[in-house]
Amino acid sequence: MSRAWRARDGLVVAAAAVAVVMTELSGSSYWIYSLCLVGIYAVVAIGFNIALGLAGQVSFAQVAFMAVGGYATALLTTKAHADPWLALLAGTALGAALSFVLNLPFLRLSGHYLGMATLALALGVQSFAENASSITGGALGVFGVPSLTLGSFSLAVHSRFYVVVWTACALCLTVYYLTAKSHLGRAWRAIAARPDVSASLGINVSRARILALVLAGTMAALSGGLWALLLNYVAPDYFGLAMIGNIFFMVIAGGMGSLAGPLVGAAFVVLVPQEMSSLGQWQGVVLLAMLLGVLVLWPTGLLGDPRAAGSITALLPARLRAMPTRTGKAGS
Amino acid sequence: MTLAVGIAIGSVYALVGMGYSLVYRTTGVVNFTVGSYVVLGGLGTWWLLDQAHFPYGLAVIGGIILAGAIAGAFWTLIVIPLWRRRSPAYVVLLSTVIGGAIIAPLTELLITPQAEELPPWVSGFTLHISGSDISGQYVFVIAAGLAVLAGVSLFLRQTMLGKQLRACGASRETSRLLGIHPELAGGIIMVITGLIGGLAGALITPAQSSEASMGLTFGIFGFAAAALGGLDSVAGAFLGGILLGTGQAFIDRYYTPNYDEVIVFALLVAILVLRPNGLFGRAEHAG
Amino acid sequence: MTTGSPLLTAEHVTKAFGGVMAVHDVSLTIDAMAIHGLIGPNGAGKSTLISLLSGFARPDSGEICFDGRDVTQLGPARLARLGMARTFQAATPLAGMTVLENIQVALTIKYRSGLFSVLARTPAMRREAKALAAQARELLAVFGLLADADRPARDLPFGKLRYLEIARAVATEPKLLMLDEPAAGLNQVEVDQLAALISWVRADGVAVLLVDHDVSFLFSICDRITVLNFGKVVVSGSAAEVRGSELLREAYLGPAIPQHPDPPVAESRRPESRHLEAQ
Amino acid sequence: MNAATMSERAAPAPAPPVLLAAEAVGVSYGRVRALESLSFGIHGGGTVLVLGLNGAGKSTLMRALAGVVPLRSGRVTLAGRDISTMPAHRRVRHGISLVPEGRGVLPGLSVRENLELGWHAAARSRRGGLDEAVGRMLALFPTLGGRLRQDCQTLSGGQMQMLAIARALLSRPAVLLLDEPSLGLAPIVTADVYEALAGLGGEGVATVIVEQKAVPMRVIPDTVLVLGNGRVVHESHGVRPSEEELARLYLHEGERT
Repeated sequence: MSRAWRARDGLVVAAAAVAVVMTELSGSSYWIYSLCLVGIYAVVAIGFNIALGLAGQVSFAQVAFMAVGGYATALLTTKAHADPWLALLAGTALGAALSFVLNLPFLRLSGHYLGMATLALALGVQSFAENASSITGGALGVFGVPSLTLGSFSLAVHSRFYVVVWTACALCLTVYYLTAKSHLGRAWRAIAARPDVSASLGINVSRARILALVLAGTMAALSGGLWALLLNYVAPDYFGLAMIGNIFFMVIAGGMGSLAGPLVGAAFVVLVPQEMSSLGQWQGVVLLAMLLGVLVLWPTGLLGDPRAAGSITALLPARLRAMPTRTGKAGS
Repeated sequence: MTLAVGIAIGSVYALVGMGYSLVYRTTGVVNFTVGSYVVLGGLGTWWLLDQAHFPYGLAVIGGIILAGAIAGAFWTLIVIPLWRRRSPAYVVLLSTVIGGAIIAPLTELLITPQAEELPPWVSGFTLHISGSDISGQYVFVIAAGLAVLAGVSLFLRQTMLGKQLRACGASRETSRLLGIHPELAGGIIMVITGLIGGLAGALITPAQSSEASMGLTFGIFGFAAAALGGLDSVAGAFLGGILLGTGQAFIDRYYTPNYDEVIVFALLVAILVLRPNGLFGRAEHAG
Repeated sequence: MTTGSPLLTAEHVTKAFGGVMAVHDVSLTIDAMAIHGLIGPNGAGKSTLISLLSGFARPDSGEICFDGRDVTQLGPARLARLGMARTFQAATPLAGMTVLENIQVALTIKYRSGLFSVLARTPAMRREAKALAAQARELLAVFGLLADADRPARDLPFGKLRYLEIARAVATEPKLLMLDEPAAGLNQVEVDQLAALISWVRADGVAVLLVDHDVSFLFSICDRITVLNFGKVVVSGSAAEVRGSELLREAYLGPAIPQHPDPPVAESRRPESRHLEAQ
Repeated sequence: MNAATMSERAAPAPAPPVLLAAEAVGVSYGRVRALESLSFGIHGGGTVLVLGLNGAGKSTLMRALAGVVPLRSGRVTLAGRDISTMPAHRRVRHGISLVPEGRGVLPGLSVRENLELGWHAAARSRRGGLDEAVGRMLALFPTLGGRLRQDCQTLSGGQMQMLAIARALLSRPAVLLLDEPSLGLAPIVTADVYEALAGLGGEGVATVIVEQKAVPMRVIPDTVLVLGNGRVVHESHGVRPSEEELARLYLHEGERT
């Protein structure tokens, strides 16, 4: 990404940091809760930005690892009465391990087959959560997930849990920034552009891809765990097709491969529907329609590299499209 | 009894699976909205019959046409622009997944939020197999499934349009040299898929009620049928559907009723990883 | 000029795609520090052979040894680490990355620090990163691309794009460099610069396998040349031997053309074609 | 023959109207300029031979004329009408038919189905009866005779080439474009292919043939273009390219232009 893009990226991150701090100080419980949710959504989006934005891995399965993190945290605390902090860490570790094991067989696939296989995995995990009622509490989900505590200091109060969420988010953003800047990030971007050229330069393509997918899976599990702790509840329909759409939306609309893209995407996906609550049932439809609109009209997203996609003139019928090229401006 | 219900449900999955295979073979697009056409066919017919008081026959035809029209609209408004912008394949796949996800709430808002049933095509026609009565409607579903398979195969083999669609599937660039417009060919096959989905909906709704959210279930199971049978073979996808339906019916009956979906997904992941072209598809390299 | 010891030997290599014999019983030896040319008309099997040698495809039969090891079944990444580098036929700048980053990608295999040292920003990792970044800039300077370091690689003019690709391959410090049609699309000035560049690479101790159509370019620079046609080795030997051989001429121009008797005047119904002949 | 025609005979006969003209045609793939300002014209029943090594821009020229690749600069006119922006699927109706490199036979369809698609691509007015048209092609390419029901993938290279040409001819083209028909064919098969092409001029079908090797053409080409790096490096009219000339151009025994 050119220097101008990185500057704009950095600016948006700084602005986001200021907004986060200001909201905490403002003490408005509505905004603090909303931004807790934005932070949790951003964590899974940052992870997926590594897998899709940097390494070009089209995986529909991030939501499955979110469910793993969420349910592990919920079940360990409610059934095994584990300490919430340990449960959160265990859930995240389980997400990391499963994202390694489950993604290995997918490395040989690409294109439609990778998309279909990861989608089948995601919907399979959701269906398991919905039906294995003896283990996962079935469609009703898991109640009574305790909140985090610091010694005797309960973090149930959202303004305190807020700090945990945004610390985790900052941590993930730092991991993204350090890896993207390093030789690992360059290797990912090279593999996303030309896996054959990367192999001819000695890069172990499979190992680099699985690293990106494990980082994404870990952050997804962390996000699921935090979500369970925030709501003190977790249910299967949180991890369905709608969430898959949200995760893609946050990374694509925010701008693939950009630092601040996922933050902006998360803010959009959480805050916009809340403002549209007046639409009632039409809320879900409008959000999905917006995602379709972004895919067609603005595929590189807010902070993405604009030259990545074909130009919008391509949408015009052939006759009109030919006009500009005749006057010397190169068509798409 | 289980076998008959299994084959009937299998026929619906087979018809949806065939829709996936037809669109994939001709345009290379994996189209997730096919499942929603089944719901549109069923509930569309119900609305025309129950609300608009159309005669039953006309309502069925109306429901089928509605599904075909929505399929055509989706192709023109979403897939063609993505093609023209040369979007990557996963973006097109994502757009069909979201397309499928958007039709469900739209149906709930515009047609009916509840599950609805249709009267059987021939009232009172029941069958008596192994000690239990089952609705004759299942016979129609199976018969229609076979008829559509035969009809589609004939259409692809004998008619000029069918050959052009197969040519488009074989090579988009060469078909352009033969005067075939890929965007138009894709639109035609999408509408045909919509009509087939609509018919499946109008057929199954009398036997078991249809609800807006079932579109995704049909979409996913139809996709499993197509993947099982092999995306590039229409007959394979049909067979995959029948296998899936009977398998699910037996699991439901004898093993555990609520794990059938999970088992289907696990099966699907295994197939895609081990043999991406399905049992009957051509085994070209999937990577 | 060659040290005579073979660096890469391919013996009776055969590869068929769907019944069509793309490469048939080809044997080839490339000596250390030699510049070996591989030429042949369109569809002769050159690209297939280079993908077999560089591990992108496995031969149906036959054996490939590199630097004394049997590498027949090894993939491109393992071969690159053993010292085999290659370029690709069409220019392949890595999209979305700058010129400097394209070179740094080639140095990835030199990094020792893994994920944790990257995250912990250990001193060793920072030292390594700085040293390798300097090495990348040095290489850009040699190839005259330093001024374009921060430009997106995709925006380079065609000639510089070629040099970037070769610089990227050389950055992996290979023992053997395979160039797939490097001269395609270059003008005469650029071809001369390319020749100088290849000689510089060879002087640096790297053997070069040069696959191209520009026959005069190959004859001006190669020590040995192998001519392929219809997937088989037609003639192989020193540049001088191959240049004069009838087999080279036939490979390129097709068999001696059966001379058709000029169509008798009466038969050609188009007056103007008869007229043109008279000119 | 009065004096006027005598003098006329000395002067070149008035050239027949140009059917297909490429005027300063330029094509580029992203940054790479594949073809730079190339011009040529061809009249009804004429023949143009385009030679050049791989990467010289030959295939690009054919794909540009067939409308598969967009023009970066210049114009293409057919019978005086500007068709530069006409998409490929409509050009075949107006009489431009391309036999692509590697033949482009359609896997999964039979020989007869391939032919039917070619016939259906012709403008409705010029199509004529299907069986009669297929009959004519079988006369021109007897090797396809017994194989109509076969899947076209089971044909040999030469037979596939014949099928691709027959399919293109069934579209009743005014201009037939052939992209390296001799690629991968044994010399005798190449000779058969060119034998079949020889009669086309007489039927008023113009042919633009792209080749790398000097090929056994029976008809003398009206124009011969030799391409190098996307530019015309040699042009001759009404004379068959000699081997020496080609050797010089390809093997650059002489200096490079």
